[in-house]
Amino acid sequence: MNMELSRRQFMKGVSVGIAGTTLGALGFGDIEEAFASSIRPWKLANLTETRNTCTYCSVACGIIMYSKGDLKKGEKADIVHIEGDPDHPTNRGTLCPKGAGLLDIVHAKTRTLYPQIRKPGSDKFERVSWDQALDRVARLMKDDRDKNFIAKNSDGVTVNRWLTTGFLAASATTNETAWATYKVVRSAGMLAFDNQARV
Amino acid sequence: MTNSWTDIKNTDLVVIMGGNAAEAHPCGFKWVTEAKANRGAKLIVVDPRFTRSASVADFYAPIRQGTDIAFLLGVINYCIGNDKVQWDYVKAFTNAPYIIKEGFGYQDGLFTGYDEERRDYNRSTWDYELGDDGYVKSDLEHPRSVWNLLKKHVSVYTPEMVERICGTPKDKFLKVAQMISECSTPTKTMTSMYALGWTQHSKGSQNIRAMAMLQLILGNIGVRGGGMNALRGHSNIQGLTDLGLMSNLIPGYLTIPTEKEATLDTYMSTRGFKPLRPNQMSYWQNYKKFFVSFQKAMWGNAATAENSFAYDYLPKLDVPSYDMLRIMELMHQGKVNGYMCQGFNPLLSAPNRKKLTAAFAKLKFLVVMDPLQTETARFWQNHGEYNDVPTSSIQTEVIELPSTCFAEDEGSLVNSGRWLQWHWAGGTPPGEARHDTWIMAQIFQRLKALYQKEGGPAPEPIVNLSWNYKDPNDPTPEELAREINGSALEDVADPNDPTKLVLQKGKQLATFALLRDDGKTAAGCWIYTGCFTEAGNMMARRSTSDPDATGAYSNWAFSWPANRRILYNRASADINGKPWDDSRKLLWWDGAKWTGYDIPDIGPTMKPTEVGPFIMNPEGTSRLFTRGMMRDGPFPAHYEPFESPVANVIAPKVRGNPVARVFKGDMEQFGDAKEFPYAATSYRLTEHFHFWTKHSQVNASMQPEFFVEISEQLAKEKNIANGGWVRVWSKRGSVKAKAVVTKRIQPLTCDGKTVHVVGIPLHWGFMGETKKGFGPNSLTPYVGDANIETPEYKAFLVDIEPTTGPVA
Amino acid sequence: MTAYDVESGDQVHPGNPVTVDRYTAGARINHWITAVSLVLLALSGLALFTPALYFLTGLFGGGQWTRTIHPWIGVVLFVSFFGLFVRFWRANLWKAEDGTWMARLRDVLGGHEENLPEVGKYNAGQKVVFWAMSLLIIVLIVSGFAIWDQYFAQYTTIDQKRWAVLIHAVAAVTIICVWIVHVYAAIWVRGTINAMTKGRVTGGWAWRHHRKWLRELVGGKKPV
Amino acid sequence: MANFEFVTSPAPTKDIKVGLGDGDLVKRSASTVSPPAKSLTPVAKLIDVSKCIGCKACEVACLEWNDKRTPVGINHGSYDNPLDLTPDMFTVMRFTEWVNPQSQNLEWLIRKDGCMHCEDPGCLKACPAPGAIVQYSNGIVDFDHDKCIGCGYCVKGCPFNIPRISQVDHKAYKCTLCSDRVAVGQGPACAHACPTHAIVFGTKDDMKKHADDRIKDLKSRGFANAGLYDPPGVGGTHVMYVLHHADQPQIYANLPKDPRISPIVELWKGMTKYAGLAAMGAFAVIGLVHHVVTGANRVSPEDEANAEKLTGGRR
Repeated sequence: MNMELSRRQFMKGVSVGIAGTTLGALGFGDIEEAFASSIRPWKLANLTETRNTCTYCSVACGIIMYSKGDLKKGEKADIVHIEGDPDHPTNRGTLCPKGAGLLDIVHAKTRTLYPQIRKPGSDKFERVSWDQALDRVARLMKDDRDKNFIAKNSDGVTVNRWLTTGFLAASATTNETAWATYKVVRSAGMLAFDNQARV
Repeated sequence: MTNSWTDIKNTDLVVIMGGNAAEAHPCGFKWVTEAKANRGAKLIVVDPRFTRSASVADFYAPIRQGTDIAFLLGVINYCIGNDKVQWDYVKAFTNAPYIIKEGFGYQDGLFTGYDEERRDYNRSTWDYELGDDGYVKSDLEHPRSVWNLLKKHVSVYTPEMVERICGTPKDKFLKVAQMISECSTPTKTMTSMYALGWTQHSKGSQNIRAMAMLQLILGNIGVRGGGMNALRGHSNIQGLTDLGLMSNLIPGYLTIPTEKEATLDTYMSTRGFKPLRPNQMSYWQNYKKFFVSFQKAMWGNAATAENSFAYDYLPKLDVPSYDMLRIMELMHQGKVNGYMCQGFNPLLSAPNRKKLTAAFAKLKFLVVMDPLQTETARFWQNHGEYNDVPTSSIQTEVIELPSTCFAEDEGSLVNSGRWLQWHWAGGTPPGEARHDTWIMAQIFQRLKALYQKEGGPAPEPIVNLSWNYKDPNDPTPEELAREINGSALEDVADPNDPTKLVLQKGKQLATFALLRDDGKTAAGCWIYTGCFTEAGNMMARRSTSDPDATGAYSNWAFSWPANRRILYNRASADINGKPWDDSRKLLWWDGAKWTGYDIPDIGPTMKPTEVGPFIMNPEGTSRLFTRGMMRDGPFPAHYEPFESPVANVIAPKVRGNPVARVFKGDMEQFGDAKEFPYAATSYRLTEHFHFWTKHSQVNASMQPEFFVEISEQLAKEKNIANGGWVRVWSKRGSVKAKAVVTKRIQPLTCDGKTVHVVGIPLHWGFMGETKKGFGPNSLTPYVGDANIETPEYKAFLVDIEPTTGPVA
Repeated sequence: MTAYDVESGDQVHPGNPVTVDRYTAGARINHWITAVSLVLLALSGLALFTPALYFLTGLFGGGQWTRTIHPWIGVVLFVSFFGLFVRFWRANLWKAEDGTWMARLRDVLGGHEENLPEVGKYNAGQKVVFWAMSLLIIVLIVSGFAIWDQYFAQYTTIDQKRWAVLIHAVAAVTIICVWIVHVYAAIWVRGTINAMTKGRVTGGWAWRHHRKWLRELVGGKKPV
Repeated sequence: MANFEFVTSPAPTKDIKVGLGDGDLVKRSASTVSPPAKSLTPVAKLIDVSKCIGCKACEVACLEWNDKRTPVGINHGSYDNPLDLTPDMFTVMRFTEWVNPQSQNLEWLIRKDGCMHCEDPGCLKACPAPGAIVQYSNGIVDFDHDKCIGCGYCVKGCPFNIPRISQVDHKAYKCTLCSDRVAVGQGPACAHACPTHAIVFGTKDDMKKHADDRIKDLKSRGFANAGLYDPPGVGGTHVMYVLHHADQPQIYANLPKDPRISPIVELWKGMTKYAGLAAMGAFAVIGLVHHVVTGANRVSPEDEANAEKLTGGRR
């Protein structure tokens, strides 16, 4: 919006470029002195800006994530604020209630944190290491594929299909993830392959 | 979307039907408000409910869910009857004048060739009459011309008939039809914004076709401010579809072979797409180039001319597709052992939850990769009324793998307008969460190792899978993106002049025009070629320049195909290449070549009078009559939902879509109007996104608790108190919810019968920050669209009564 | 034989000079609790009443504390004053001579008590103060609760609160004026303060200001 | 840098000064300020109810920006969640299903409720704590929580029922118009987020111009009574509404037709204060004067003698 332009002008006013700058570099120290006591100190001072795309719908609004710490510098980065990217042609800095609340999905209490396995009949998950989990997955896949793989159909045509294990792909992962997934799933001969396009 | 979000600002009339853009896509809906404020555009909303979109509409008309085809064919009938047709467009750019084979017909709700046993058609008569030259015969006046057949087909959908079927008052329907028909002039365009409100029906594809046909008749396809704009739901569902993550797809809308196609040649024989009109481009003639390049991207050196480029490595289908509904059905029959869910929560997404739970319980193993603790991964956990399962008797082994979320990973997403936009990681993943690319690589590496060590059936496709990444355990997004775009495996020469080198070995491809069918090129997804070239990552471009403010933003990110922003854009100019509307130019023929604001979709030097705009069709024109492309008819026809409060007025004998796939046992699971008198529909709310935001505290506080919406009249009838508890049940299940009694839902009168609508939003489950609740999929029927198997979520039957709160 | 305006503990001690017990220890403690609360309430109240006196919040540890404490002191005052009321109300009932006394206010202010009727334990002025206090304290406690938002916000509408805050202010001003009269009178009429400090007055004081009361005591009348 | 042109939004306001200092105060509760040397351009937030889709993005953006959260409640039979303003919720959507008596059409009126930032702020007038409520020369009315004493007088002063007192720290809270964002040349978080630009922010003049365009558009669509809500009773506001039915604001969830500071509050904060001080002063002075004139009222030896005589009688 118009105010965002003036925000940009303001940033230029303190003679720093826009992309990837931290507001700390913008000399907020001086400006804070110009603040009356009723005004909150600038929340975004000394944070790293990273551009991303809202994870929800396919309007694909541009967002700016503000983090303490900079991943590119190999630091631990903790995202503390997310708002619309005013430079984005589609959303012009705006966000819907879901996008405006992205911070709470990033830091949701119910994020998955560790690989877990629920044994048959058990009433709980048990934490395991990545190696245990992945070895187990590979083993289960191999055993099932070896047992049920169909190389040729009744007419002797090579069909190389594996129907007893299915894969449901995501709807918000990147194209790159999707491509990697496609390669793995198809090369294994899976046909029970679908995504969320329908629901 | 044929157009883009930012293009909507160029429209004169927005029709939101089969969707609720303001609610589900608020920031895209911005462009509707821009068009209204700047162009004086009007907004029409047609919906069973007075939605948030309707709250800012110029005109709202109610409609009974599942009757959109009758409404739209009614509008087409109105346009034809009142000669509100953009004739120059229709004659030049549609198949209206083409002659259809003798013997094609439509009667009692069925087209010729119906086989009740197979619930399928023999579609041989649904085609053009070809001349001896192999080209389609064309004569608009011919009694069997597409136009005349269409005229006859829609004639039954009079305003009175529309009112009987849809419950839309005649005057309201006529007002809508009149407003729409105004857009038949070349200088007025209408845009259609739709979403799952049209797709989630047993005839979803035909809903969309009906509007597409209307848009063609009005000359609104390929022009600025026009188009058929599907508002995709999830942030990258467009990309997942483009990349073919579906049972029967290969990236770029190529298809997986069936077992009838034993060899590459037989496979290619049905994919030649010889032009049906003189000089047509018929772009699919390049199919083999795309296919071979894909095979090379998959299997590199293992894909050789000798082994038909590893054709056998691809699995072959014995059925049309193993879509989600079919696989869940097989699971339910105990024929599936393993299932892997990547960022998908089918327990709440797929229809008939009771059936799903039973199906999952029959699995040996279930692997869930998700950043959030999903219900699916916990289907075995007892959560009282909300998930009442016998935990100890469920023998499924469940493995939950924590993945990162958007904020923590890098890569590209495809928006609804086909823009591939790159994003960067800004946060450290929590706990031990890892990127999905890493997880998939790890699974693959381990599987490959096992096959190398132990051997097993057909190990080649796995062990030979091309996996040339710097760190095979963790491919980077950039490496994968380059692979999708494709590169030259050897020097590529100009086909017309073998001495001329057009691309050096190892270089990234700049365009899919460079693809070869001899194995010299590799490309994961041909339609994305150009997204990561020698010039760099085009998806990361951030120029906001937009000459003459057309809304194209051609240097922002990358738009497939070939950075084209508006599909069929050649149709924005008349047969001579002169723009229909000078105030809204897009492309024009300058005497020697095509020029303008967008990348032309036909060859830049192809003469306007010779080559049709719809290059993916062999006839070069768009299709009012879709030949045998769709299983349920070359024209849309009105069919009631499988669960409908009233019988099909037009064809009383036909229940639902005659060719929609219904599994054994599911037919008995359909309820009828006597038992379940109320017409239910499911939908999203703006405060939430599917089953994700219930994990977000702030969103949970905005819309905390599961509810259903009913009219004041129904509430009175059933003495249901606003804010009180109700029980809603169908033949397949029962849920408890708060009641929201509202004026925004009104009873409809269909064929003299009062129809009450029950609205059921879909955002609640038993995990997350919101109050525990149910999803509509506890109630919805197990039937999908006849062509693409999208479940019928938007129209089903329920009963309702007041009750007391659940005991959690 | 009993008299309504002789209170328990009132007693004459002949001698030179004569002394008369006017207030028991209990009555005095009760009075001073009330007095102190009233003063604190006035100070804290005035601090919130006008910016000019906001500095007074300093006495209570700042604005937040002033806002917190004021209503509680109000409760203390109310309870404590209730005690006084129970002790004093009978002796403060209106009598014929009070009218005459009032009518001759000029002589009262002039100090010409020889022109005044003999009065009992309390003269009309004191009675007016007593009843005014009683009434105003009720008004203050009621309006006070209406604006004690920390606990009672939900029981009144904003418009009721607006009236309450206005009434509270007016009543407070009035009661402070009454208090000024009360205090001045005690200072002006020498020998009075002893009554509330030592509990005793001299016979002369009683003879001069409350002769009827003195006679009754001497006459050996007992309280009702 | 973006080169967008929003016809729907006013031209970029270049003259929004960076920084909001004590030097920019025009009003200060329970105290006086010397008028600023150079006044800032008055700013305003314009809420176009006819463009609002009630998506609550503004509510979420407000919570997120201000680092507040509000508890997960229950459904009350409407979309109004959270139900009301709280010390943490500075703004809420109020939904009204209104059937237009003329057209018989249903209209879903959705109003974003929150502080109106009155030119003549009743809260500030009522506030007893010096500097707890301030008004900047750009029109923003802000609470200074270090100075707030939680007396709730602002609640009584406000004609729009906006301020809320926290039961946690006993301080008053309300929309700050994102003074912290405005101070660095940004718009409020709600305007920044609003998907349809139903909420726009800029100089008050630009906002009024923008409103005129919107009203023209609405009139052209048949809303004959479309108009701007900038109530003169409170000297105008720095949060304004465009209403399709400006002739009856009360249909928008009881938006007051002619809001003004309650006369009771005016009386309390005006007359009463001065009269009261005068009265108390007067009484004290009269006492003093009386004492000087008449002197102390002393007991004479005769009185003592009479007393002894009276009691002596019983010896």
